[in-house]
Amino acid sequence: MIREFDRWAYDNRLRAWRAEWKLIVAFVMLAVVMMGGWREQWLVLIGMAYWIVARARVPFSVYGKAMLAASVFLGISLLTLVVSVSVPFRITFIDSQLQPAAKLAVRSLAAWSCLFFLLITTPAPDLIALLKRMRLPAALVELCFLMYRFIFLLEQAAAELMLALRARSGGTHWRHGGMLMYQLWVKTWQSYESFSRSLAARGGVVSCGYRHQQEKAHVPLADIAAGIIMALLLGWAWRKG
Amino acid sequence: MKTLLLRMERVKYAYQAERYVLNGVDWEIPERKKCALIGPNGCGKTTLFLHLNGLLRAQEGTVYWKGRNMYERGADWAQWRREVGIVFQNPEHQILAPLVRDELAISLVHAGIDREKMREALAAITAEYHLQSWLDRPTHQFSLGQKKWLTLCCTMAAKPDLLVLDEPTAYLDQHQTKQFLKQIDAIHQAGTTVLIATHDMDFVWQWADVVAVMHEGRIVMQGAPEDVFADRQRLLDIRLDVPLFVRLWQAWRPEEKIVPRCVAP
Amino acid sequence: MKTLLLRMERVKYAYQAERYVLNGVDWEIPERKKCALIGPNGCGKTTLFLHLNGLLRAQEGTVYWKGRNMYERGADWAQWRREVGIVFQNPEHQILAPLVRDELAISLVHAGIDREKMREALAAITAEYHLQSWLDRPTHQFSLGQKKWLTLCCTMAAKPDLLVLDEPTAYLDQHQTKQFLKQIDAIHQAGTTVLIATHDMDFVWQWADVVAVMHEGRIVMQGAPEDVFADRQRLLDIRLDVPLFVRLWQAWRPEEKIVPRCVAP
Amino acid sequence: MKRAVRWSGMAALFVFYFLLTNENEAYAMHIMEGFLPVKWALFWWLLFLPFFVFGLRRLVHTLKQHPEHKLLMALAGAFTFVLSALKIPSVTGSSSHPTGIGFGSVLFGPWVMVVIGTVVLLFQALLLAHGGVTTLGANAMSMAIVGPFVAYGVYHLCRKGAVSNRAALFLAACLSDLATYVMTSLQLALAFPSPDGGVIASFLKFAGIFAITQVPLAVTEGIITVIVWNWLASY
Repeated sequence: MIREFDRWAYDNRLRAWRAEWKLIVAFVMLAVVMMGGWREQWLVLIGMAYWIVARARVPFSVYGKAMLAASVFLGISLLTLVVSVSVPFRITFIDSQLQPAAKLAVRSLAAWSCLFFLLITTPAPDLIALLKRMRLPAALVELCFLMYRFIFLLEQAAAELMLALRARSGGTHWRHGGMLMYQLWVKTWQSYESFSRSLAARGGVVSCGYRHQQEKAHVPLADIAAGIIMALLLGWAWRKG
Repeated sequence: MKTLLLRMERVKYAYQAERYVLNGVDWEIPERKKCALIGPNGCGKTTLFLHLNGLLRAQEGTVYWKGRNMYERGADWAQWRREVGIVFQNPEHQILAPLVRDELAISLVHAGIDREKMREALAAITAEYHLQSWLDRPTHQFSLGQKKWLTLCCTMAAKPDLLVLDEPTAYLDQHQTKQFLKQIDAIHQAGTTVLIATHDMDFVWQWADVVAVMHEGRIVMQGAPEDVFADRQRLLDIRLDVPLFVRLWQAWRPEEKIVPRCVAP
Repeated sequence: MKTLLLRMERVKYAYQAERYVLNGVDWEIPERKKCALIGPNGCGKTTLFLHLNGLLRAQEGTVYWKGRNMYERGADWAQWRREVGIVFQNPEHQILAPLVRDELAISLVHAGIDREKMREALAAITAEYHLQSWLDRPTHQFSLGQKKWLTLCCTMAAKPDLLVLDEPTAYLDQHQTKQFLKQIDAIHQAGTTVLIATHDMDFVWQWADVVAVMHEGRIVMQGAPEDVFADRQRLLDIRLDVPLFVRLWQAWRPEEKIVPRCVAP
Repeated sequence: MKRAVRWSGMAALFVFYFLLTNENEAYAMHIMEGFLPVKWALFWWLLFLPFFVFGLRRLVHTLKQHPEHKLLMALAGAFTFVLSALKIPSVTGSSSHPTGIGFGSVLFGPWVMVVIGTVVLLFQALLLAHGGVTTLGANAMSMAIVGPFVAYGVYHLCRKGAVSNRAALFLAACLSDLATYVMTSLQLALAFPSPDGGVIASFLKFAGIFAITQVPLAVTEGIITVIVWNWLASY
């Protein structure tokens, strides 16, 4: 999944927006979800789905799959809320917890969709560059940049190792899990050695985060209109509620 | 009558909806031949390989293994996967175990060897590939050539009927290449069908019995090297080229259509 | 008089005591030539490269860069390292930044470009290597060929006087290889000395002005390709071989000692 | 009737358990975005920040002395991320988080691991939508602070107490995994006290339910860490 999300982050229609805008949208909506009632939460959920699928043009299958995974996970978390375990071992449902659990489900999914909007429309390097503009320590920012790059390096190594293992009908034994970890660690060390060497050959300076935002990072009218409509709807929901 | 080991019919596969990496592959691998697969990078070779033993399942089309439709109910995929051995491009990403001994054991378990017979099987494969001094050495200290050799040994430990190699000689020097190919020839002599994907046309010219040319998710040409390489223009169109020997011959005797196969001195 | 860009005198280097990987290298890289370095794997090529810009310091012997002894006091190693660009074998382990733009920026900072001029320098290198559509692409989604291209661009961004490439064309298909070499030729035309280490003798035959042969930590032969490849037996002894063209010529006209340099059709 | 409800509940629990261990195995201990009420989210954020700031200062200090460690730290972080994000075959499906965190703690010390662990969590939120921004404080508290410190503390205590290296590693990985899970249970219990028994009853409930997955997981984690360590020791 990580590669698919990452690809869409670079290829969606909202890529040209400044990362600040997307971050603000996501965080404002997140704040609305966290502070507001269920009406706002439903609106945000729908609005984010609209923005992700219709405006950013991320296929519904991708969004749906991610949402499903999140829902399953949420379901397990909620299950622990609505059941009660007592001694001697018996499990009972607590009826009074059902309604709070349902509310929690809506809030969580709405908040999750804000986060998903951010991750599917904005590549991580743009967000890290934002951290740099926010004057966080350079060491942290560079660590983030490098880690992002290395995540995909090791992920590919792990995927290829798994593939080769499967070609030999392996990958089912827990010992293979240990071997995979061991190999990844060896790869990590070897990459460290090669990377430090090639970095030294290039002068030994890591200075990521040179970025000038695209000059014509304009916000299309349709998106502004959609934003305003959503804000109006939110205001309406607020007054009603 | 030539026997087919593997046959693909209109095989299609897409990682993302509607973007076909394999776009209707029709392909035949005859038994006990030296087969070569050539094609520009990005033509779908790796994806094709993953269909050779069912690591991927085609979304359309069919794969026949030893005459049997593998997409039918009840086809024995575990058996199929045992009978096809694939050595991928990067040996770094295939060796899993910390010691050579363990690495061979993974393959032997895959081949269906029992615990009791494991010791004998290990001794047999060790003797066959001269690995005695390697058994207790850690794999990560190996050079690239040694790693390639080890991946070959591990794949052969399972005694496959079809051995698939993806660019086996890249990064090897001439001597290592010769050694590697000598072993491949021995494997072929012993009755295994060998398929090699490569960018080295001179090697294809000298080695292969059958060549398949892949382009944009399809097998566009297939046949003996002298037939495939006779049509230079067509190959140039798909960004390939003919072997040096063929080029020299055609420059020397442009009137002759057929280039003789001969091994370089 | 030919000008020497780099000269090594009796350079020795050992990672472990007494086990010399470089065992007295005497080597000259003439200015503005196309140089090739051949030799079996494990002969010490990579270690030699690390001496070309002072990433390693020889334990014995001397390295002269542009006529200046770099092991003297006061030699400017930072400047030296800027003037030699090395592209290592595996592009995966050279790309540090997540975006192409940042990757180029790292190289430009290395070249000593100021923050203010960064934008212009970036635009220049982008235009020169046609990277416009790549700038905001993530490097990890690239194919191997694209990654190799990117590492070349990044190295050239620092405008080195000597460009060193370690097996640049391995895993590339014919078309990619042609593109890559066209660019290398353009770089050479513009005045950069290019050094390529490779196992592909046919390529050396067609491309190089000067060939050096390395064996067991020494440069054992050096000269024009037609001289170096004239002595097949000596090359076979150190587990190398001559190009196919030379083999064919010698088989065709065994009485002629000198093989003509000509470009394959 | 009651019996039927109880059994279907058990069945559902197991179905969810297997779904969990197959698909989302690695995230069993993450608290999802928006799950915690605002005040608790803020509370954990505020509690977490001083640790983070102090860890960051240590990291900047370390990097000034050893700038070459930057690459290694980034690689260690990526290693931890990949281990915890990948499906790695093992008995119950292991999160492998403690393995990475454990190695990191030994290499760089727990304070640096606080920062690296937090960045790993941030990437899990920004690349996979697991965990979240509002719950980052709580998740970081349990995984990037309690986890490394317990691992580090247990390891060094054991080494002082003349316990063998392997046993120390096993205990460190195992206990840091357990500590992470106890912390998460506590966080959930504080945020969602049980209507009849309050925080303590709620904590026991969460801890009890998570124990089904987490106790075997922690043991596996410990064993695998020792095995991997054995191999690495021969490196």
